Amino acid sequence: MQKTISMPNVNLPQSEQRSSALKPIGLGLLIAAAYFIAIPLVFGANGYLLNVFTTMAAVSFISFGVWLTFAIGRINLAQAGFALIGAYVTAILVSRLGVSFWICLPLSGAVAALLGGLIGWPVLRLKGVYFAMITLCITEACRLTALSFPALTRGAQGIVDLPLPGELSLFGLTIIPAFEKGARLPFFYLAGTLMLLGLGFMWLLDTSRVGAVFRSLRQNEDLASSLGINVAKYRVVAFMVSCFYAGVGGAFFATLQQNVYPTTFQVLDSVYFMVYCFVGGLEFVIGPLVGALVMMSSFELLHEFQRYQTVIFSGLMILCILLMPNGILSVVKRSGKPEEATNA
Amino acid sequence: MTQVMLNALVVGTTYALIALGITIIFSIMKVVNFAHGQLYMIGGFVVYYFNVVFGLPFWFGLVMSFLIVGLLGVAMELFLFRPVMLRVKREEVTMLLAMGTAVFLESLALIVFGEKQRGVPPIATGIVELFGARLPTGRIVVIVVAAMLIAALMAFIGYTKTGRALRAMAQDREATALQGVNLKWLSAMGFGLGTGLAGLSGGLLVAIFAVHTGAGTAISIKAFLMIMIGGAGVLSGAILGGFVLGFLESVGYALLPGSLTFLIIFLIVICFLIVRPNGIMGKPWG
Amino acid sequence: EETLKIGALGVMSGPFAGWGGVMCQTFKSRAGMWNDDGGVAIGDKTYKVEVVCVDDKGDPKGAQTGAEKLVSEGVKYIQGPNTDSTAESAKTVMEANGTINMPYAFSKSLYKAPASQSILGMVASYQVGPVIYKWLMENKGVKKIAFVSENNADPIKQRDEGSAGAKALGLEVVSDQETYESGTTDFFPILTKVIGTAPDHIVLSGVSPSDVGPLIKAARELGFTGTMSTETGQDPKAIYEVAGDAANGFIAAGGASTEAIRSDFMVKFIDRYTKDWGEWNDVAGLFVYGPEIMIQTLQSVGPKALEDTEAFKASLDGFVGKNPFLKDGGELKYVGRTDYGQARQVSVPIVVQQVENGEYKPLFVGKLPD
Amino acid sequence: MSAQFSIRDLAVSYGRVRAVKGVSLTAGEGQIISLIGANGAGKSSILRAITGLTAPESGEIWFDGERIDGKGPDQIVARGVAMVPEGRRIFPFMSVRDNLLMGAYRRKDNAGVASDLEGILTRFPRLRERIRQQAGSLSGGEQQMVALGRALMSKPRLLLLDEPSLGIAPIIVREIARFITSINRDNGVSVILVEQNSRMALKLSSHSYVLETGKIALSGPSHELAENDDVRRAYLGG
Amino acid sequence: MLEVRGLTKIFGGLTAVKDLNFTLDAGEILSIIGPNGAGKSTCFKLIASFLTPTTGTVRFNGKDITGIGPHAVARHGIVRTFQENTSFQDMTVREAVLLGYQKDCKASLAGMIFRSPRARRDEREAGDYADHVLDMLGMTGLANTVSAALPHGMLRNLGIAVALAARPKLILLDEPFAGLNSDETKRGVELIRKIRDEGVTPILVEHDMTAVMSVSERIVVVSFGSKIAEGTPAEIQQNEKVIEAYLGAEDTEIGL
Ligand SMILES: Nc1ncnc2c1ncn2[C@@H]1O[C@H](COP(=O)(O)OP(=O)(O)OP(=O)(O)O)[C@@H](O)[C@H]1O
Ligand SMILES: Nc1ncnc2c1ncn2[C@@H]1O[C@H](COP(=O)(O)OP(=O)(O)OP(=O)(O)O)[C@@H](O)[C@H]1O
Ligand SMILES: [Mg+2]
Ligand SMILES: [Mg+2]
Repeated sequence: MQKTISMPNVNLPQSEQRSSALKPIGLGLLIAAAYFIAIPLVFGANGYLLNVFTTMAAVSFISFGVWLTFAIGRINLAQAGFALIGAYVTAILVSRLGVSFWICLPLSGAVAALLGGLIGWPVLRLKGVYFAMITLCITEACRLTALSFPALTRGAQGIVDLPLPGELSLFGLTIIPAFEKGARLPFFYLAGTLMLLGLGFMWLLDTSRVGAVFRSLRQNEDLASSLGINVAKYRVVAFMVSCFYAGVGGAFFATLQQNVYPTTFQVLDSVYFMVYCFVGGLEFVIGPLVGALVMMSSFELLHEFQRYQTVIFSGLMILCILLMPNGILSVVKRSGKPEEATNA
Repeated sequence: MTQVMLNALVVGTTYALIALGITIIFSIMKVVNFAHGQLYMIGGFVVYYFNVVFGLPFWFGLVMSFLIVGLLGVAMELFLFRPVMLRVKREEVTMLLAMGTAVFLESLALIVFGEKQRGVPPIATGIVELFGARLPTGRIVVIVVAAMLIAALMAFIGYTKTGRALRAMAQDREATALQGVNLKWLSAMGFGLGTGLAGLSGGLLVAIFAVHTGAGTAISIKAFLMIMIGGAGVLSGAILGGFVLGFLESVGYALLPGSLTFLIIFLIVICFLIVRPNGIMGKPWG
Repeated sequence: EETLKIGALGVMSGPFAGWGGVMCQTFKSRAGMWNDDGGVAIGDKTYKVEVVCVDDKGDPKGAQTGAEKLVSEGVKYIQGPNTDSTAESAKTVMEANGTINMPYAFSKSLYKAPASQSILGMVASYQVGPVIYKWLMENKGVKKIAFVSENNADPIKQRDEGSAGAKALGLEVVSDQETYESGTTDFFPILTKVIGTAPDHIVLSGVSPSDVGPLIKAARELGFTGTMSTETGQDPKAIYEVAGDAANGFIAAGGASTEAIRSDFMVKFIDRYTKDWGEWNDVAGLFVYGPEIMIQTLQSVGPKALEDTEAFKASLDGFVGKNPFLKDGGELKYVGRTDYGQARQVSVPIVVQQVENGEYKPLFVGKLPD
Repeated sequence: MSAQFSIRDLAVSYGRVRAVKGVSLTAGEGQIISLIGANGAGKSSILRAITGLTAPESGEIWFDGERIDGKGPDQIVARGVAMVPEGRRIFPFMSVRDNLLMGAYRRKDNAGVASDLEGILTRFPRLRERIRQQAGSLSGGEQQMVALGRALMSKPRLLLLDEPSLGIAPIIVREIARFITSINRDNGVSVILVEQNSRMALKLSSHSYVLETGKIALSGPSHELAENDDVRRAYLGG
Repeated sequence: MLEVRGLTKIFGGLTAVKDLNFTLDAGEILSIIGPNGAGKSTCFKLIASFLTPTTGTVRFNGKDITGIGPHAVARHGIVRTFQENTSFQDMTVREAVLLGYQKDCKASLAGMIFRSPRARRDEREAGDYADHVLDMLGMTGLANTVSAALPHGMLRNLGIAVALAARPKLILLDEPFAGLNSDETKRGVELIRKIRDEGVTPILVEHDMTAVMSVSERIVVVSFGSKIAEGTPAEIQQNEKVIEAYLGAEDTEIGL
């Protein structure tokens, strides 16, 4: 019946993996080059398109975090809440203490990640809809907190007229010049860089052993924990990474808009971050990016239709789910391992 | 304080009614129907159109709100949810579908019904005073009807053959099919029942509140809160969750500064779910 | 023949569609009237007016993108946005591109220097509030006042300003911390507490059109007998439909569409709006001032303003136009020097009116400070 | 012996996995036949195809002179076929009574349903004691009784049993075996029994089929198969 | 090696496990049998710390491991399999087995993500070990099959393979032969001996008496949560209490 077939070379799969890793890296660099050079060349003068791309990049950056929580099998609707936290951290530090934006950006991520860790530890025990709903509550709670504690957040007044990022210099060497009023390109590059770094890290994570552990959590937490995997630790790590993305993204938006209000990020944003992941395809690291690109550009393109814009937009979205229930990328690239007939 | 308790009773009853529909759909399809609030809103407008625009009796409009929104739900199940569920790898996608439907219905409603707030003429006039608390007769009628509807639904689910099959389907679709149940028909019917209830609650409540096209999302979020508190997928849990939220809201507003009430409710719900991850009675259809 | 492209940027979907949607519709209907007359004459040319509406969904990110979109289409003059946060986000674009916009939001930093591109298109709540309170004190003997608002940035801010204004007038503010969540259906719980403080008057601060009717109805059902008011524009029909007779006596600031004071031209506009959108909404009577003064100013400055908004801004201080919407006519100009230090507000008349059987009856008409 | 039930050239696939590759078998009225075979041989797949849970790829299924392949489970059940699926699949959050009544979903004769319910409770006194209890809280053996009782409530003429002894204590396995013989003998119900416990299967059935990788490798009267050396070695442990 | 003392677990009003005591030496093959619902699986869950006992202690190699959590117990060297088929649905057999090795990976989190040399070495070791385990179970040919497409019997094997990949000292097997035919069961019995010979001590819960009697060196019988008998297979088969509660007597009428 079952014969024992010995593998000729046990290292073969690994070496294969490494050479195939070059392809995505090359592809990534190509996309990056195209993005950073072609778009400014073609649309450089058009503030609108640059703004669309900037927003798209930053939004997909935040959505990567949601994607990661999907990877551990959690529907995360707290992302907007943590983005709001990041936005407030930057706004408060920049406007009250005059801290440089370049310090605030990672710091906002860190604060969001820290809070995410504290909240996530107990909350991540929940699964399915319960987790989805509790995270929705978290987003709402963040908005209400921002509104209810004006001493810290200025409440309903919002924090307005935030300064643009100053220059970033190291040892007297200017790495990034100060942003100029009204200039769209710096933000475009910043968002693009964030997006690519975020994507690159996600890709590394997903293809690493940690990624496999995350996937195992989604498929069967009990089995994973029986194997000695500290389930609680890994899911908190995933959630914290997700919150870090949210915090950084929130800080970016606060600076881009130069203001923060309790309504800057709300439940609907959380929902959209999640939608981007779905639309792109949950199986693909690049899914949130594709989703955000398709959704945001189609909304903009449908502007022609004026008051029918939203109806048509949502109608198309439904159609898109009907035709491609596993995401756009599932059609472009047939996923999954080869199904092999078993020879019992 | 009597007034506060009466408020809690009214709010709780209306919430329980709202939560029922979403629970039915969740338990039989595992779909979190984000469009629930929008269907509620459409139910309200159906009653408004029949009652105010066409001048027909309120109660007729109410029946129509159940039928029309129920049929809408049947169509949603047949043409949207079923084809998608057959092909998805990750069942969370249905959530996305429900969200798309919600946005679609809301934007369509805005075009069709306009942006204005709508109300219907009072179904009963007069105010009853009870131990110093005031209870308008219209509210009494509405909560009595709501309570009767809830009881009727519970009886239907608990004691009829179809109700039993619905409960069975919520637990194991394949095993249910093996008992000779036509799943196709039953799940479309179950979905329609859930949405119909959403429409019905919107239609009934328009008699004492009002309705406008943007009301949906907030209703959905509250409905989620209720079923989380009660336990997702359990009918009695939904009712209990509705009453608990109604009570928290009424008492919270009476004792706390308004701006903190919901913040505290959210925090309570979060803490509560951490302690009891499946809500008060979290089992499918217990 | 050339076209003059003008924008409207605001929240046109979701719960607050009542603001931006009506703003866009008003603008389109008014533009339709201009175009039917052959267009507007600026300098030697006449221009057809083309209105581009952009839905920002009430989202600051959307407002910024939307503003950029209008700018990229060559639009120099924009109506909206409708909330503080969206207006602040659009501001970054307006200031950088020298685009003029008329937000319907009250955040003072929009209109105070160094900001210079935004012009408040209506009466701010903190301007009309005290006027109403004063009238109530003098005519209704109101001494104790309470504020209720939705738990959201704009309404809370309006409440705080209203409350401060009331205190300055010497009123006793018995309750100003009660808020309800957006989407509340039953207002009994929140109003039970407010009415428990025994106010003579309740102010619904920054109340969204969808909540006025239910709030009034609930207050009356709970046995409240005092007066009620709001500072934002509301449609009396909708209120009456929901609240019934309980709506009678409700005081609101409004446009100029009440029968007693409106001009024939206003009637024509109402007809036009009704034809275009099926039903008149009284809030449109507020939004109609913005486009009107915008075009009048452009006409007075001449073609150079079409390209360069500096010329437009330079004319704000001296501009005097006429108000076609009131029976008594009157001037339309830019004010705001008292409140913002520069002329960045349209001198919309403060029309304070009262609901009577689904119609507004004006109580008095006030004037904005210069 | 008339062939009440027959399968011709049945093939079942899951995606690219071909689980059943051209199987034919027949069962006469009032007969117990058994299907035995290794894991993944395709036994469950055949039963699923018969009840319409999985659409067959090709082949014919006949019951009572009528072709039933391609029909939905509800119609097949209506024609008198009932199945106890692999792993019992009772409704865990419903009472024992509701579980049993679910079996009678298709029946309109309320009096008959009531008396059949009574009959089943008499046969399984342990269920009577637990009639109001949630079925999910029963022990494995009790759950198996619920599943059997539920299948009987539809008054089937053909009963499909998929590994009823799986995970059941030996003492209960015997009880189930007795039950199968008795309903076959007393009620004349035909049974198709799928079992890993080949000893039991060969003992209870009159005719058996040995399935290997989706094909029938061997078939014949059960007592003959029980003597077959290959069968003894592979399925009877020596 | 393993010492269970006074183990009790109460669910609501139901006592699933009642004052259970037994010990186990390294290298011994022990089986736990008993009627359905006797509390066998619950006992496994208590040992593997999936549940916290109401009272009682579990000691492993002298250390108290009661209620320290499943992953911690696994790190001490106790790994369980599940009564129902349990696997990582979307993973291939090899991926799942590779994951079993996780607890022995020494690279840090960041190291794993950024592929430090240590992480690459882990990966190689995990690969070698996975291949060894698959070979031992005769599953090498299935290495690239997705778990979800495996037949039931292979899923049970996969469960054991994944558990073995975690390199346990003690493996708790919950009904490893359920749904296997006698030929497969025979090979399973061989496998258990082989596992034992590799230095992994197995405990079984099983209803297949032929297999239990042939593989076990000692048997513990539980009924209604308490131990009713303990001894060698021969002793147990003769034990009246066990026959009454569990084994039953041969029924001549049906010949079983
Ligand atoms: N849902 C499915 N998707 C893919 N393959 C499947 C599915 N169900 C069964 N198979 C495959 O079909 C083949 C036959 O499976 P089946 O369950 O019919 O076997 P069986 O004889 O009942 O085995 P067992 O004794 O394990 O119950 C197996 O190889 C299995 O992998
Ligand atoms: N989480 C739980 N909550 C409540 N009761 C439980 C729980 N888990 C198990 N039980 C009950 O505890 C008892 C023992 O269950 P257990 O699964 O340990 O039995 P078992 O001996 O493994 O039976 P089987 O041989 O059928 O697998 C059963 O009555 C079961 O219903
Ligand atoms: Mg099978
Ligand atoms: Mg067990």
